[in-house]
Amino acid sequence: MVEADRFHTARPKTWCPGCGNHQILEVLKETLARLDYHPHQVLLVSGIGQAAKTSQYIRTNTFNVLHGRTLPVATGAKLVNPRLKVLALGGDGDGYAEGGNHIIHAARRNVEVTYMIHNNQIYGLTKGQLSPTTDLGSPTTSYHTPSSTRPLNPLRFLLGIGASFVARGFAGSREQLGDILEKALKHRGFACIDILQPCVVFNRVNTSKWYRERVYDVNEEGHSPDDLAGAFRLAGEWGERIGTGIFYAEERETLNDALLGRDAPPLVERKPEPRDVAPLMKEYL
Amino acid sequence: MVEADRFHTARPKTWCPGCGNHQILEVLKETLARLDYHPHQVLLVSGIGQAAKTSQYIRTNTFNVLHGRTLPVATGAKLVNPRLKVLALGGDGDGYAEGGNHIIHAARRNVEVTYMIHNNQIYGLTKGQLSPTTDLGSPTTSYHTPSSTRPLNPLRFLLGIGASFVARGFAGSREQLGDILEKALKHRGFACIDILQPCVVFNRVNTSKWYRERVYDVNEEGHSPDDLAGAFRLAGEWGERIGTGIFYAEERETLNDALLGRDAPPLVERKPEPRDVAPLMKEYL
Amino acid sequence: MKQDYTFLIGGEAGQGLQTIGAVLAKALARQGLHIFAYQDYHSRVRGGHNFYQVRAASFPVGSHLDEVTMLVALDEETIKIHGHRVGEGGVVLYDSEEMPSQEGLANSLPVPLKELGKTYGGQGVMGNSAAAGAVWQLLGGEPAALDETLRDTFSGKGDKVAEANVKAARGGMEYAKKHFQSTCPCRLERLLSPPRMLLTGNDAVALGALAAGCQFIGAYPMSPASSVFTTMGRQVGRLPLVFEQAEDEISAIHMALGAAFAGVRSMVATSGGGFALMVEGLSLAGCSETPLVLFLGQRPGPATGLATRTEQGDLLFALHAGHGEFPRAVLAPGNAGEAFWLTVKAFNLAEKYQVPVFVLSDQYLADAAYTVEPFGLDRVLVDRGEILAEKEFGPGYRRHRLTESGISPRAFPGRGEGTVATSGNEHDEEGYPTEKADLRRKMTEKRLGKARFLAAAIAPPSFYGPQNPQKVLLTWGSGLGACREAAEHLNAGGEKVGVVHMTELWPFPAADVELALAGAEEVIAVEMNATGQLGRLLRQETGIKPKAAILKYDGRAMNGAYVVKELARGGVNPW
Amino acid sequence: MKQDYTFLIGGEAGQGLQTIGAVLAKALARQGLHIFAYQDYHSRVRGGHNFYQVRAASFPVGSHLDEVTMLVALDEETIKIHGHRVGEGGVVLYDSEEMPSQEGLANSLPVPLKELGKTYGGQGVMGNSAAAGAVWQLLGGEPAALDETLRDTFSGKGDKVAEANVKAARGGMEYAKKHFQSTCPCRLERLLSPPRMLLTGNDAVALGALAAGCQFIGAYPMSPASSVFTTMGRQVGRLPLVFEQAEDEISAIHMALGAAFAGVRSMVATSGGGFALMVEGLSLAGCSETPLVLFLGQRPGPATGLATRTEQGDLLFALHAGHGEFPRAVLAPGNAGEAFWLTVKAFNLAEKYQVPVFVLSDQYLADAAYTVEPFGLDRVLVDRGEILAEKEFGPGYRRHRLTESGISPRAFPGRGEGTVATSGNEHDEEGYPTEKADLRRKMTEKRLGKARFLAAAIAPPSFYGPQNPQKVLLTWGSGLGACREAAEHLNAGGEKVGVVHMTELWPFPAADVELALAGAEEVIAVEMNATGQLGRLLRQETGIKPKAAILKYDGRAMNGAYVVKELARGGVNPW
Ligand SMILES: Cc1ncc(C[n+]2csc(CCOP(=O)(O)OP(=O)(O)O)c2C)c(N)n1
Ligand SMILES: Cc1ncc(C[n+]2csc(CCOP(=O)(O)OP(=O)(O)O)c2C)c(N)n1
Ligand code: SF4
Ligand code: SF4
Ligand SMILES: [Mg+2]
Ligand SMILES: [Mg+2]
Repeated sequence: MVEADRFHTARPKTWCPGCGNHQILEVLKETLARLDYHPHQVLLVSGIGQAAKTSQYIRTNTFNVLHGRTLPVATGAKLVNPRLKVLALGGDGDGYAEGGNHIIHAARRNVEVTYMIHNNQIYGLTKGQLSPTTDLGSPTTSYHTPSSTRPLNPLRFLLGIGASFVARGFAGSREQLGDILEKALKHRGFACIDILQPCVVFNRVNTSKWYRERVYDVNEEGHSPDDLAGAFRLAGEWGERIGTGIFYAEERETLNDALLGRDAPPLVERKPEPRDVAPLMKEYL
Repeated sequence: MVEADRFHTARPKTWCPGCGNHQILEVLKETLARLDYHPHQVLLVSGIGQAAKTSQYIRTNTFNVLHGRTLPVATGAKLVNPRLKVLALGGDGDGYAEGGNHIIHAARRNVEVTYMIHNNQIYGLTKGQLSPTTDLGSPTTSYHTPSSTRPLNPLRFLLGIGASFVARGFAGSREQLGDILEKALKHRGFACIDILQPCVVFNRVNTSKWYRERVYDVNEEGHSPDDLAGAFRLAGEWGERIGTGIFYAEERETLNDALLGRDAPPLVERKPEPRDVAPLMKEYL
Repeated sequence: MKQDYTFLIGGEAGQGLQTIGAVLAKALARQGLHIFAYQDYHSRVRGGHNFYQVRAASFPVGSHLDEVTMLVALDEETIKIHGHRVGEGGVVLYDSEEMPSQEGLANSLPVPLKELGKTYGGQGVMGNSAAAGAVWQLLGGEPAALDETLRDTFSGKGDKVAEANVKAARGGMEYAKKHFQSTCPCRLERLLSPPRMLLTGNDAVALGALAAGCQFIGAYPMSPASSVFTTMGRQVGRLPLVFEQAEDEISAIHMALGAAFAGVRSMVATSGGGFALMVEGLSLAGCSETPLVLFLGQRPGPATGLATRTEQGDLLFALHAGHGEFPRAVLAPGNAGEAFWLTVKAFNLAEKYQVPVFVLSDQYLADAAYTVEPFGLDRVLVDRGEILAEKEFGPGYRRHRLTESGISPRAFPGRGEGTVATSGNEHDEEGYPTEKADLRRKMTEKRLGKARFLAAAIAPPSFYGPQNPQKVLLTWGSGLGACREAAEHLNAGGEKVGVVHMTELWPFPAADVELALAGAEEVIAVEMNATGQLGRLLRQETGIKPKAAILKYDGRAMNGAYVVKELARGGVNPW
Repeated sequence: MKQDYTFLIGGEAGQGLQTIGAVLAKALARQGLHIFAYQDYHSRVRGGHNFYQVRAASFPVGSHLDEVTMLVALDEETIKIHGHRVGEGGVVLYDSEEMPSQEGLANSLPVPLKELGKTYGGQGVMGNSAAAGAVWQLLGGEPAALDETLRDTFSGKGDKVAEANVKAARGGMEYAKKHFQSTCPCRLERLLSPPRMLLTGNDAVALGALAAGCQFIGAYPMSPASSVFTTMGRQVGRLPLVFEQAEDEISAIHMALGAAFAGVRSMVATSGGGFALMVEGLSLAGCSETPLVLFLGQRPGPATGLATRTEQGDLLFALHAGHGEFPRAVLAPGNAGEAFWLTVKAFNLAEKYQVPVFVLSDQYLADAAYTVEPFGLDRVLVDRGEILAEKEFGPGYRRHRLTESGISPRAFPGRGEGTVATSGNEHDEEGYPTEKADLRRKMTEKRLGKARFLAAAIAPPSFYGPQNPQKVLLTWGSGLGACREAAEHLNAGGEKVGVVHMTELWPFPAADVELALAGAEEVIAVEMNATGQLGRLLRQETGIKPKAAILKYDGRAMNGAYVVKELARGGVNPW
């Protein structure tokens, strides 16, 4: 993985040994390198949480924003500079709790952003609180009793809001995760990957082993990414078997296409001039 | 509709003549009366917008809150006083835009609240701006060009997040709307009704006539509310035919059940005493 | 001849009174008169008593009068509410199809609007143009001048509609000529003035932002801010900018920050409740030193308050919003002209000092239309602050480099071989999170240190009135018009009243304000709020406590007469 | 004998240093000593240098010392960072399995923690208890006393685990007895004190809220506020309350408002960024006159800032947050005892005046543990303000009835035959939206008028020190401990320094503060922020400008020594 070096940073990682984030980080670096991106071409918008620390350990442009606010920032940047490869990244709390509304509308807009949700089904950084994806009956530090509300099904949520690319990866299936990420990065539109990420400290239920015993590749078993109904059905599985792979993918107009026209030159490269306002002033005379 | 009188108020309505909200208001009054609710037993939490004004024209308890914030307020009230029949109500902007995140989590919690979204596919009160449900190609006052982003499909969204009761009504189909509302009010859980509501001023595309020519009753055509896959498929229709009726309904544990136990006495009826804290203080000695 | 006429057109929402008002205002502006026009409306689409008030004068005007010269009543309610305001010799023109005869009313003229509209224009709704025509006739205006304004107004709807409206207006003129017996006190006299734009405060902000080269505006609709983004949005395609309506205000400010970070001038436009939702993002702008212009159009709170009315209740909120400590600037224009120039300045301050800058307006200023000479676009200077050239921007770039001035040259992602990193966590010079105590201290000092330089760029308050005034009316933002009107009135009566108007409120120009207030025997704070916020701020920053305050907080704008009356009563002490 | 010992246990996150620290603190508290203990930690779960510092003294203490009596180093970093802080004759106890021999270090004792843990307790991790045992031995503590504390601490994990830890601790004692040559300067002397709780600031807030009868807490996790809701949440089932973790802070405050409207005492707990998101909801509380207690645990901003550290940077933000104008109260406890009583008071003020009330804390106070005598629960008075009895609550009820005091009796939905209406729009007495100017004015005056009564309920600042002090340290909230320590030190050296501590900041008790500062020659504001916020507020409300400020803004708490040192240097002027 020599090319991945270009994304290397010396910054020491502060994750626990065994944390799934280490694997995801490596896959991210490898995949960007494989697609021959250079650090200056990539913008990584990260939220707040353990997952979000990823942007400190990879050399790219990065705006480490507030908890839950990755997508609007990524959208603003992409709108004015479509030449940037824009990624957004954060945890399950960052995305599905604090940032839930933005996901709905990023999907509606189909903004060309690759969105990675490191889903450890718990709040890692703040020490073990309930997440919207915590399984029923799992212990958390939020309550003195195990979780008693049914979790959100992230894939069904993403399919329901019409995201144009919906996938699930597993930190422990590096090769497959790389494949998925590659396709997501190539997708013209909003590409979401929910990534099962073991948290060795606070999630003693959904461990690496637990995931590994359950995950399988839906595409290998014949699911085609253009089959929305099938995707919705498969997304319902969460027990003996947990599907991974690309659940749904569809090409459609992106936000930049819609607002500025396909192939419009980036706004950052166009210099506005005060005198260009003269015609508008005339309208008020 | 004599019993509906108990919900009568003299407050003059400020909606345009022909506005779908008039019909929805009448159905609401009738249905509450039919189920023999009295004004003091009902709490209506309303947002901001034309739809939200509904709570001014019906006598019940009401908290007219901020734009987009009906569901958390309704959740807080229901948690401490489960004897109240709690409804939340607002427009498509109030719900799917400003309030989007709360819908996701009200569904996850399955809080026993009846949620009516008056969906006129436009921002009425603020004069014609784009809503998340505005059809592609419809004119709005937000942009100088017609809408160019694909709208959110509300029913698929609601199904995707696992709402336990998902229905669509049409303001012009009063009887059916009353039926749906009755079932929603009887539902133990989070019951969402997306209500097609003509706006005669700002939405000249999806008019009363337009809707009337398209709506049909999915249940009459054989759709059963326990068929989630069928619901998801039918929810995809938005053209020649637009399904109305109950798309999905499922009984499961409510938020009050989960946090306080089924049939727990309302917190508002229990009086805490300072001295009850004494045992806890001992733990710190 | 001194001309100072007020036209009030009243009726229900949906009756088209804005059209009559706007046509008259524009036609009068083109006759060389100075205009101040504003609307009073409810938060509803149909019904409710609304009115449009146009003041036209031979001298510059910046606020409204109570006395009405000509009342155009589209419904009876209008006469009930405003009838008493018609001045001596004033005229009442009313829609005779909407109400019983008002014969008892002096100088009143019943006009069958729908009928005239139908007869002359072919449609009942054209009655509005007939009303405008009738007014124009009573004024003795040149018919062709009104025709032209109508044509421009309706040009978007096609020639046929435009011509029909012209005909309806001619019908109105004829009707008035035939039926109106008395003489009208207002005879329009055309003035030889330079061409002037008729511009609302919000139009001026939009023009200012565009002239300054703003390329991104993020917003969620909210009165009275929305017209800023719709006016700007109409230029998408023609000018290099983009507008996106966000799902909520949280998204709006973060989109704007994303765009600013990526390299363009960027802004948001909102009102109180929407701004409340932006407060966390504001703090992110402060921490990450991302330039941002925030247009805050105030309306009465708390909460949803009075959605379509006016107040200046958010000064201290804007000043202190956001957790943690970071510098900002707050500018508050007093009229459309200032709104343009301060918006331009806002962008320059934001980018030069890499801080959030507020343009603080309110519904009165936002929606009121003023006559302004076209802005000298050559005088619009764009200063984007220190930005690395692409070639200089390579590996090793430090976004938050510690410098003498606290300002670290910016660079934009993808615009060079280097990478840019920033964070809402406390960070090191490179922009990555740090926990180091020493670095934290330095970064805090770096950020707050910029306030010194920012302060030097703040203009002193404006002063109006006689030298060594006895009383000073201290006001800010849209309070300007009313205070100037009051002072002129009082000074004409022999008093010595000055106006100190703060257009640039933060960093507070303490020394300049002290100087401006130095000679005054009495300082009276004049504000559209209930707690006297500028008065508080003044004491905090200078130790000077105003003698009294003149306040208004019923959602309706104050004017000169109100200030004069309250001053006579001694004002109040809200502190 | 005067005892004043500081124990510092340092290591990486995940090494269990909290356990050692907490066990020692509790064991020492049970020996009758006064404790002040606090943690310094990073925003990470594993690694990073963290430490736990326990001060145990024979007199009340409210802040930490720089000098360490006994250093327990779980890694070498600890010795590098804190080694120089070990005072004359102090002891260093280090984990010999984690670092090379530190023989050169005076009074140092290598302890093979894992080995001891394994040998005596059966598991390596029990080495932490062995460390506690070694410390206890050096102190000359009664072995059985430590046993008991360990048993209580580990009781939740079963008897077997508890006994194993007791054994490991005994092993540590033995080891220390055998290997430590020098004498240790700290000999524990048991004091005959009343039993005292060891309570963090957040524990005290939770207890206060529960004692006051809070039945709903809405929150989203955020340091340093989270332990308030987890502590309260543990009582669900036992006490009549409910906690729900919201999807975000916007939801949290609105849930709390819904619960309050429905009739229970209700609160939220958050920190800066979370509070920023609650600002719109705060304004809704103000408009709808819904009582609400907001616990705001400050941490360094702006934005995410330093998530696990401390600052007092949000005073002016809390004071002015929310669009529009409405009354509020801001209380800021100085230690755990005050945190309890002010939280109780917050609920009473909130319900009596139907306003939002802040309990303003910060990470230092939130996480620090203090010894406090059990609160006299009989003295906890619950005053819910005017509430209609069910029978009185019938048709015609007006939620916002205009009354002399501005307070309208409340009634709760479903708790009577009437209906309750309220709104975030400006409303009439019944609670329905209105556009009327006159009503708007009256409602504004009603709401703001309550501030007068609220002000009368605000306590004057506390004063500590000699009569007629020459210098006054003016501080607020958690600044208390450091200021008192500094003043005592200086006064012992012959100076006359007083401390004026503001626990109740808003409505600002201006007259009381003026009185408290009256005699002083110099007023010095002491705050954990960079802009001197209390100083500004003081000038705004009284005209008094402090002579200087002592500030700290590196995320690390100040203590007495810092204040003394900065005072000697004359302080700074941030204004
Ligand atoms: C507005 C706001 N609320 C709360 C927090 C505190 N906080 C930081 S990270 C986090 C959740 C972390 O969970 P997740 O997003 O799942 O990330 P993980 O640590 O599990 O990777 C929270 C609640 C914050 N920083 N900002
Ligand atoms: C925080 C906030 N943002 C914006 C507004 C302005 N606003 C009021 S109603 C509304 C949208 C109305 O649309 P919808 O919810 O669809 O209701 P409708 O009027 O169409 O029934 C908006 C944007 C507000 N009141 N508060
Ligand atoms: S706490 Fe969990 S998510 Fe955080 S670094 Fe450790 S293993 Fe990873
Ligand atoms: S504008 Fe539309 S939504 Fe509003 S009242 Fe009129 S018809 Fe109804
Ligand atoms: Mg997580
Ligand atoms: Mg709508």
